[in-house]
Amino acid sequence: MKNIKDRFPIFKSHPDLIYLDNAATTQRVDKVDDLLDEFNRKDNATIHRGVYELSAKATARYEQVRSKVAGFLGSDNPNTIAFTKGTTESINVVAHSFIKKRLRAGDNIVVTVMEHHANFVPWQALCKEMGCELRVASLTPEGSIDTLAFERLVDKKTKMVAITHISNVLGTINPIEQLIETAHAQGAPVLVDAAQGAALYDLDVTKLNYDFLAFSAHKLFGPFGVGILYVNPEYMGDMQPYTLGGGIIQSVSANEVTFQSYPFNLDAGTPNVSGVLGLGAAIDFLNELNRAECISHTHELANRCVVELARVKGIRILGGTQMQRSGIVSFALENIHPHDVSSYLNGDGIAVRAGLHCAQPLHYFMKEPSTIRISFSIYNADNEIDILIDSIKSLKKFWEQ
Amino acid sequence: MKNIKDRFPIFKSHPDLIYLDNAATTQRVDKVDDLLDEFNRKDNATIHRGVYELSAKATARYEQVRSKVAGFLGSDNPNTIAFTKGTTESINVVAHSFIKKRLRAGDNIVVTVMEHHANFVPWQALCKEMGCELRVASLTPEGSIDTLAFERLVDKKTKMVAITHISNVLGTINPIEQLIETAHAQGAPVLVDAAQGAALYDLDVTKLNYDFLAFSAHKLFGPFGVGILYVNPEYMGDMQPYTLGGGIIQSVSANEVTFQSYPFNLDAGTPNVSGVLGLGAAIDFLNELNRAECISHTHELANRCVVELARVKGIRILGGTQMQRSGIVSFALENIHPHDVSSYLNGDGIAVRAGLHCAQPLHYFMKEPSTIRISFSIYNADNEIDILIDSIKSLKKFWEQ
Amino acid sequence: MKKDEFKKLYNQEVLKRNKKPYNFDADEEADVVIEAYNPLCGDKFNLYLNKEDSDIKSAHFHGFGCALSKASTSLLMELIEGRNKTEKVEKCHTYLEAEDSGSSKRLQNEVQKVFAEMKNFEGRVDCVTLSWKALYDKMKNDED
Amino acid sequence: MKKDEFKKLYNQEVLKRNKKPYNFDADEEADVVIEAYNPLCGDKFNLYLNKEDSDIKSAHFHGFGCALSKASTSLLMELIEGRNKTEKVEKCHTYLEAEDSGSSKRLQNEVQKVFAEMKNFEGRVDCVTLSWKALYDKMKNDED
Ligand SMILES: Cc1ncc(COP(=O)(O)O)c(C=O)c1O
Ligand SMILES: Cc1ncc(COP(=O)(O)O)c(C=O)c1O
Repeated sequence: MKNIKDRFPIFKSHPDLIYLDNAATTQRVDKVDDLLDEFNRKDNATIHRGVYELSAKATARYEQVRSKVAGFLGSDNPNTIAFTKGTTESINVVAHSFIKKRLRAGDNIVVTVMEHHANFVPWQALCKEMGCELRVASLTPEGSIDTLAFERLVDKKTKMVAITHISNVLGTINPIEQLIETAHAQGAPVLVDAAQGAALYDLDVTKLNYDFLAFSAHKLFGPFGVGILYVNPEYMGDMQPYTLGGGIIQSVSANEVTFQSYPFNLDAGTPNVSGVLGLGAAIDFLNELNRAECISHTHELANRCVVELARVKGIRILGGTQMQRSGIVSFALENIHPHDVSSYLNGDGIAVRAGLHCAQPLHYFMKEPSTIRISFSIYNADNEIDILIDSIKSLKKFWEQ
Repeated sequence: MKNIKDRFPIFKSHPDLIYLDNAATTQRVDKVDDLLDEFNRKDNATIHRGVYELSAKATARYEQVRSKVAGFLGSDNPNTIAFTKGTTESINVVAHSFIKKRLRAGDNIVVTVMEHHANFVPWQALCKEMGCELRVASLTPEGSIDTLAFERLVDKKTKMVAITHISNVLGTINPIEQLIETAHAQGAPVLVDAAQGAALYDLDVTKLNYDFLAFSAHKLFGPFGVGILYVNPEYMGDMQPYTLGGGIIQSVSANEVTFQSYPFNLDAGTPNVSGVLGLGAAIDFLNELNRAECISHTHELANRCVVELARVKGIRILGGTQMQRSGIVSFALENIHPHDVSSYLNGDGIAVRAGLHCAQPLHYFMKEPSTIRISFSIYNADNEIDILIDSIKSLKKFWEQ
Repeated sequence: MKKDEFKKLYNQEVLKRNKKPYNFDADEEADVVIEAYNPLCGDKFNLYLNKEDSDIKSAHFHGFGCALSKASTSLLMELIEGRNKTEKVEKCHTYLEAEDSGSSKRLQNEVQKVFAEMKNFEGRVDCVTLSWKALYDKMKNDED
Repeated sequence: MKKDEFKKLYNQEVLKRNKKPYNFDADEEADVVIEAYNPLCGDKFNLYLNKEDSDIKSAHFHGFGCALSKASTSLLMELIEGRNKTEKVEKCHTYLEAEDSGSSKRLQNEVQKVFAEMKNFEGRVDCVTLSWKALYDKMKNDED
């Protein structure tokens, strides 16, 4: 992984930056920066029905990204892919434009207590509105989904199972294949929140068999403001529009409106053309990588980090050592608040996140009012852990003086 | 306006490009390109609760843009401004998160027949859902709003008036001050779709007194994927969230959720940080301009274009000469379909739009199945009209051969 | 697309068919009426087919569209008149495939080749395939 | 913020008050309980005020928060105990204004100056102003 860091321009202007906030957003790879800048300066145009060259080219490239994303997920049907603003919007679309009209009072939706608010609040609000039950699957003390308890939650009244692939706080990698099977056995469609996993893990739909999948470009070395929704062809016909406006209309008169079909009924308004092309470049970069190597690199960093942190007195690490852990480690430090920790680490050039990480239910469950989160990516290195640990130790000394 | 063109990098790589599709999207100004590229390469971070420097700086800059946009609209309260994906999303937010819960069966919403689908379909769908009436204000044959007819449409049951500032097809500049007064006299709040006007026209809220206003960054020399919603402080407390997820939550447990207040309840998910900063740079550019000069430049171009087109046999121009016209001119050519026209113009390096321009109701009203739209911006020049007219004439010759 | 390319393509077949489209009238008595509509540009044709057993006895069309969509619909009418259903589906399929794959190898007919090349019209493929797709979709649906 | 700046600021007043906050206990019998809560970081304090006429007889607080929010809340408690309402509002206002305007001129008190400087903590202003804002908002609302 040695030369990877050179591909990320941010480290040229900040050579001492130790960026450990990759679960919030990753840094952008040169390929994406180059494409965005070139598009902005040389190719800028909006898409659809521009019959001049700039617009026709932009349209073709935009649609190529749809195919590219489909291919990235192992689908040969580009029309399974809709472009959204991000994971959050993708999940809202499924809640609002797919499942809502199938819900009857007494039905239920199953999520887990480790969900990010993006995969929790939309379902909670929907259940409240429709008189349904939100069932929240619990975790083992280790921080893994309690699969037996999960099985008991899913029943014939379950109209949707929405689970995260990787917890953005614990780093737990969930056995989604197995959870999907459980859900399907009861006839429930499954949405996978792949925000944390899409960059490095294989999410091939032909292997995993999910029905909906969501992720964001900005967490896979791509730009802000673009996300993906994958919809199983079986359900494509049921997808209604979300936001209404131009670009999704089939026909509209004073009294009537008809819409285009999925995925084109989700493209209301001028799309984020540059963002989508930037996502395309990010996926090209991912396809260049040896992803297995990247995964073991980040896992090794996280595992070593856990070991080193555990040696520091007064540190509580969230989740155990038995669970499958991605490149994420969250912890709390006795007597020193996470924000004080992160401010201090910042003084050593270390960027981490402190707080609730948009996962309040999990923090209540873990009885931690707030945590510090370290999240590794492909450009992080072993010596950064040393600097991190030293900084924490020196903070403790300063605090206890 | 002579040196303005140099500020737009696209014309360096396409020196012969005659870009007359500015109503769809404007080209990006150097300042915006520079900022985006610099942010991507040097400053990239997400916002909120990142207590490290990169994130704190991004957060501060992001919030500064809120103030800047408020100032741009003449408001001294930055919290009147929410960031959205674009005009379309802004309007949907008002329909879904503000007005919906105030509607009772029998109420009505007033729009005009010249609205873009973005300011038509959301209201139509809402009226249908809530058992309300969508009242569509008609136009004079000239293409202006029939203000007397408009006055008769608005009554005590009118819960919202949604009007465009400038028609994206006709170029009509509506007397919004007067229309707003009419609406307010009946107690109806007014949303102004400022997509076409925000770049050059003065939309000071203290003068115009609108309640909601929406526009998109990409139509004012800024980036894709970012829009603005302005909400009158009187209504801010009534704004509910739209998309649900992280960043807008006050508190959430298994059973309960409370949200932050407007505008922070609209920032669900990771915001388009670079896009918002890009919008800030675009507004800086607009503030540098002599906007009165820009307006007269584009008006002169449009007026001359109308005169020259009118001389070509078989051309029908939409809208008359009496109406207030911005830099937009739409027309149809006897016997030659708009798409054939625009393909031919493309051969001469001229980029125009052909079709329905997301304004089907207007096209039905005007009995034109499809039109060609020319839209001028600050970087267009007089000689481009000559080339355009020549190209149309030569097409006619070719067609009639 | 450069202007001479434009002229070349329009010259050969398009303008001719645009001016004198084949069977361009509304056959209100037709057995089957298929709407081919593009909401983005407003092009809309009705295809009127009269059947005899599974053969197409007559194929007419009427409506509004650009030269490309009109000419290509005209060509479609010429081609399917007298054909039976399977042949029709096959024709459309071959043609749409050629559009998609960028290959016009499987297209024998010279005229069809011209149309297959139309995909080089930047952003105009939709115009060219409008009626072919509508017919193909209808036929496929009826089969299922 | 560099590490020595961090140390300097924390050293002077913050760490002291963080370790020994003023009146840090839950006064369940209080006349008024005000919640100061930041949903993004999870910091939450309850402010317990006991009144006598319009004066604050006692001011206690309890809860969870970072050193900055805890120390700044502690300072707030010291400052408002014994004050009357108008004085309190004025104090908060002056302080919040200083935060906003970047000027600490109007702040007389040395201790307050330190806190006003805290806005230089990148991204930590919210921590420092948490309880002050909550109190100010409550007082303003009661006035209206
Ligand atoms: C008048 C008008 N309203 C709304 C819109 C929609 O804006 P956007 O596509 O940026 O959401 C447009 C432009 O497309 C417009 O011209
Ligand atoms: C697990 C998970 N789900 C959803 C999201 C939301 O993604 P976004 O903010 O890009 O919409 C995130 C990241 O913020 C996440 O980590």
